[in-house]
Amino acid sequence: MTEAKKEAEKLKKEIIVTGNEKPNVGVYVCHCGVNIAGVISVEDLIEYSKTLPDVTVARDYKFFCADTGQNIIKEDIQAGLVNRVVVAACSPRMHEPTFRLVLKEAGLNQFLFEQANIREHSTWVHMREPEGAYEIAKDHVRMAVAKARELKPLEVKKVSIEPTCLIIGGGISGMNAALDLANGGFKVYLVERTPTIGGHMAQLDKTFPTMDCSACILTPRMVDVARNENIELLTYSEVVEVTGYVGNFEATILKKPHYVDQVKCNGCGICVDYCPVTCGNEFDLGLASRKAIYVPFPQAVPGQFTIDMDKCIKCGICAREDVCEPEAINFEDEPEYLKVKIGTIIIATGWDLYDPTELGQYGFGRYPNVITGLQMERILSSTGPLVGKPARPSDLKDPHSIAFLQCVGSRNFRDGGNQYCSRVCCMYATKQARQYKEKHPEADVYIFYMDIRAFGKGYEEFYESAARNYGINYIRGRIAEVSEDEDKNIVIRAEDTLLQEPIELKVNMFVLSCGLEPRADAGDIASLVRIQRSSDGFFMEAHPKLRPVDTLTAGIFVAGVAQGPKDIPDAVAQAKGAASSAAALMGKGEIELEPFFGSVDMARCIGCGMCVENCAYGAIELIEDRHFGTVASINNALCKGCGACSGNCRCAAIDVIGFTGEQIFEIITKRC
Amino acid sequence: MSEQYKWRYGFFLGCVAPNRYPMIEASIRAVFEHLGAELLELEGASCCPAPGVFRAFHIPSWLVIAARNITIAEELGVSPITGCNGCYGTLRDTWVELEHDKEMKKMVNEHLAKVGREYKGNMEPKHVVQALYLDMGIDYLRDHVKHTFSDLKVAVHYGCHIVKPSDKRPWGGEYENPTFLDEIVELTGAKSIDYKDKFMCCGAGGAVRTAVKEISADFSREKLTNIREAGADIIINCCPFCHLQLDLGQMEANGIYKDIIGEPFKVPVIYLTQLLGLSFGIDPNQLGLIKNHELAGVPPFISIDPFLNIVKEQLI
Amino acid sequence: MTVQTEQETGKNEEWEPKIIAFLCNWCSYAGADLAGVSRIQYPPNIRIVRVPCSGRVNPYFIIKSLTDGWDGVVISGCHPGDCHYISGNLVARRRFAILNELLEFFGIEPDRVNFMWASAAEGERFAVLIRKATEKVKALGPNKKFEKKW
Amino acid sequence: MSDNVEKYIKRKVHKGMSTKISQKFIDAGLEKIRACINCGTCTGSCPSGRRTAYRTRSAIRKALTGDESVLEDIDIWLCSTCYYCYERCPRDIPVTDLIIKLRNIAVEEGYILDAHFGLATNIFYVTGHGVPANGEANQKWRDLRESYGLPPLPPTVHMHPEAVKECQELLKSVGFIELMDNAKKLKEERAKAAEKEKKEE
Repeated sequence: MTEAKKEAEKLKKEIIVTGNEKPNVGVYVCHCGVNIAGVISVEDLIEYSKTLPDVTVARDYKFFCADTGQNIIKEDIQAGLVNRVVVAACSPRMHEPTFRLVLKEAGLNQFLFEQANIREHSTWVHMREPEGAYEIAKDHVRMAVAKARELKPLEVKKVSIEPTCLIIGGGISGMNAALDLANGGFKVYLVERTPTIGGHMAQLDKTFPTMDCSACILTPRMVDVARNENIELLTYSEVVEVTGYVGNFEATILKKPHYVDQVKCNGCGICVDYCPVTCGNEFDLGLASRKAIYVPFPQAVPGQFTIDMDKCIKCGICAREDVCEPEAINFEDEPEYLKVKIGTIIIATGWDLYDPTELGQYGFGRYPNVITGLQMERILSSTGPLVGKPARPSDLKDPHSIAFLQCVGSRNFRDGGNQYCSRVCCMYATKQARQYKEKHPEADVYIFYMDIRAFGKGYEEFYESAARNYGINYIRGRIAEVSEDEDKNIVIRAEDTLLQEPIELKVNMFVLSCGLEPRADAGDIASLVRIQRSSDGFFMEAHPKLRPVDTLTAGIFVAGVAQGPKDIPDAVAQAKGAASSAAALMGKGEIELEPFFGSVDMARCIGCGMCVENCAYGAIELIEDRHFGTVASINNALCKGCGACSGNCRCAAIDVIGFTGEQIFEIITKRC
Repeated sequence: MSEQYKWRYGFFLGCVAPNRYPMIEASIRAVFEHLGAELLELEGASCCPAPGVFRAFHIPSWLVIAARNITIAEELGVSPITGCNGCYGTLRDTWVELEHDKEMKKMVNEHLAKVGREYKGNMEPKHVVQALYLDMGIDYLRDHVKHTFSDLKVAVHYGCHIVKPSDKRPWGGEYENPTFLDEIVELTGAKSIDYKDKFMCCGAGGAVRTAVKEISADFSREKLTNIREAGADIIINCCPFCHLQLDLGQMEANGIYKDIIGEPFKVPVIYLTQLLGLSFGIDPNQLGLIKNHELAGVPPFISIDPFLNIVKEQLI
Repeated sequence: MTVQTEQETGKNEEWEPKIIAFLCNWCSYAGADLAGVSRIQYPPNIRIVRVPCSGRVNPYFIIKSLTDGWDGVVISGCHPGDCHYISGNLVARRRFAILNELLEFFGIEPDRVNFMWASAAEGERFAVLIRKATEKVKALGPNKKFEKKW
Repeated sequence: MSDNVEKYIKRKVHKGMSTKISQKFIDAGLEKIRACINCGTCTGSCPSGRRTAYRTRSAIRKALTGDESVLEDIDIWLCSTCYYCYERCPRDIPVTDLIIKLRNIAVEEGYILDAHFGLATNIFYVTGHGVPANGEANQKWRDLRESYGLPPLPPTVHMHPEAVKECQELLKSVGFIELMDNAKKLKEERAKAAEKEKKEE
């Protein structure tokens, strides 16, 4: 501890506030550099604040959130000048916790604080109308002071936390988060909806920029997950309901029927030889087939088989004793529901690939030799249908020329397009181009790009080497249209924007570097756990810089591409961040919640029961009181403080602590 | 509406069809009458005005004159209908733009008020093909087919403004690979063959033909090369200006680019309703397919006899 | 009051409405913050009050705001199905559907009270909705229904 | 300096950007022009660019940077308005509309081809049709109409002289005639200045 801190500690005395004494409000107007002071006159605002009732102190400072700024407030509290604090600055969603801590450290009850938002809601949105911004700042300060005068000291609510985490999604992000938490001693439920963990990374052949084999780094992790005794792996399962709140969630998980006894099945795979039904293999993106009884790929974890009942014709051959010796086939298998108690949730549901069919000018779906980047991965992959001998789909011949097109579906502001940059396509196309050149140095490989974004560690070097050592041709220009010639070659039209000339180019195969999209059902997941999505459809973090793995719902974290496009290193980093945030929360054993509850004035309550109906948490019941008869009673352990009860109370008998009717009326009343 | 008609439209003629290719006008009138659709005359209608030319000079003038043309149909309480992609572009774009831009609509009506007109925007401008495909429907058309021409290989030319800009057109946003015209053509038993750059522009529009005729002819040269390579017997189109460019322009290209073209092109150019009318059993005379004049320097510049020879057998 | 003098001198165009906006903490308040962070500009007519949930907004708050001279009221919550408190926004929606009729009964133009949804990701939408609400209230002129005439 | 060296020297350095042209787009609600990432989808889609010097993207770029040569060159008049660039632009820029607007600006500045000027003022303004069938010179077209069983003149402006007047009145009212007169004046002035320069040399 520094000397200054020791000194402050010595000085600190507790300021006892009962709530009944005269409020002494301190108003602290923050310049926030030029963000506020550059638009409105802070001096005028201070002078105005001094005219408000019960304001004893009004001060300004460059940054009240900084150490020196905090000390100004603390000194006033300790000096007995103020017992209610109003900071006029940024959004309380940014710094309310900071300033509450200031009060706490100064010995004042932390709930005697109110923040006036004069940055996000004033100087930033009205920067071109400074007069209007100033009027709003004045009103927001006045409204905050009005509420501050009505503030009462409150005690925090402490609840215990279940040291268990539910992770939705078993890709590289979900697996890494699961392993970190499990290794830290927490119990983990890892729920994956397909029959295997591994996610999209399992489909990749090599990873940029190091060119290490994807399977070699992924499959050992998959095995680790399966073996870890703290991880309960629930594949072919989906979370169907989540109730409760931070520390005390309850999730219902649907275990879909495999129709193969997962204990008895020894993964021998004889059934596959006998199964008469052939269908497209999702794992190989339609480039290869599988049977109705299947594992998605040979290294799948778990390795037991599943019957795809949409495809199965129920011939029963696989169930024959001579086919399935362990007698694992069970056509009567039923869905199972599992209820689990958990303290935290990590959403790692990953991504879908942009479907380029709607971009008719690129011929995807019409011309066989137009493929997506993910299909190219399977074509290049040594575990893919072509066992690492890349060929084009129409005739399985080696393509001597390949063109890649970047930003397919990305940076696209038309309906159906994605406005964002997908962050991985420049590098994966470069990687695939290099892989192809390694096998066929004589081939002509073109990458049509708008901007090459090589921002990661080692990426620019990777790109440079692709051009210099591998001779990959980078052409700056977006392909405008393609057509097919009689030999199924693709004729490309584009502009070489650096030459400023149109070009026409014939290639054997055309790869669309499609971007990453939110899962098609991301909206359902968001509703399921009640978190928000950003305008791009990915799950929204609580703060883009400071809380990148938290969501706005306490106890729920996001990891990987579910939050936004990212490459493997970033996805893993975020997964580890989410795991450590979840661990930090669960490690304490209990958490402090805002003590904002409904509160019933029994003298007014007539026991109509309207609030009972409107409470989404079942926190209210009608009781018989000795003095007041039938009245509503609120269980603080269940109450979340939403106030739906109070909003509907016909006799104004229910109030919400923290947002009381009295406080809001004070805010409403015009006193200027 | 008189009893015998199921549909009623205001026939917006434009310029090229009535004044240069009257066989197109004749065939549209004949086919619509046959299908039970009444075409009312839009008395005093002017040039649409052409979207590539007048719109390019002065957008407000273009809007005002176009709106005036639409008001003539509005007064009759019918949709203006046109067989020309250019007129369609002008009338429909005006209709959509004035729907979205209230300020502009006000401006247009201020000028129209001076001649005692008011533009309301309550009548949707339509294309002949739109009426056939969306109002009447493929099944209705199929019921009228009498003769089929299974030996006929057709290169369908859509033109541009019938499908684009797609956000102002009724085809559900499809512009890369529309099929409606092929579907109508194939009702006649003819085969719509695929050819390179099928949806490419004829080259006449956008004021290019007026500016540099040779460039328009070069568009047509490329288009016709692809059509010839694909082995098409005829070209079917749905726009008099494309029709002109592919017919007259074909002759021009044969002259200007004879070194590149080699053997001159001689692909007959037929307007959609001419083919459709034949299939419905309408007298070829009414469809403008039979020449009964001695005039020189008038279309068709490329003989349509090869076409008539192919369909002759089926017509008997 | 300055507003009044302006009215009396007929300077109607310069009058700017004052609107009180009750925004739920989880969606709309965050959306308003995002509008700020993105520097999306909208007219300086609203004063924002943070509430936990749109369901918290008692109809009396709205009536009180109007009787106290605010020219308009905005209540904004999460989109249906996205409520942080499961269904508070739906409770609010039902309540305000009824309130609308009551306002008419009182002789208050229902356009003064605007109920809307804006998520934490919809800074742009928030600004658009506020612009629209401001225009609506502006068209109605100052709220003088509750003003005592001396 | 000898003639030989002269042709290798080109002292043309762009001096920053001018919003002279782009501001007109922004005023007309076409501010999307500023979102261009120069991907070249427009030029690559352009059937005209495959045979002429017209480069859609370059024209847009010139407009955006204020290079007025885009108004002088014939290039923008070689767009056949096929709308592929409009449909495919990933930034949702209405490219074809921009080219049309660019032509409007060019006409304002007096850059209009003689053929276009004649079509507008001598044909369309006088007859109400872009391709007329009236007048002595067009007798064969009236005969052709009759040969297909149609009346010699269509029931358009050709049968309604009062409608021609009405169109003319509208064109005056909306400022078309003024625009054309001004364009002609600017064009003549420019021609004179060029001639003078030539003489001086």
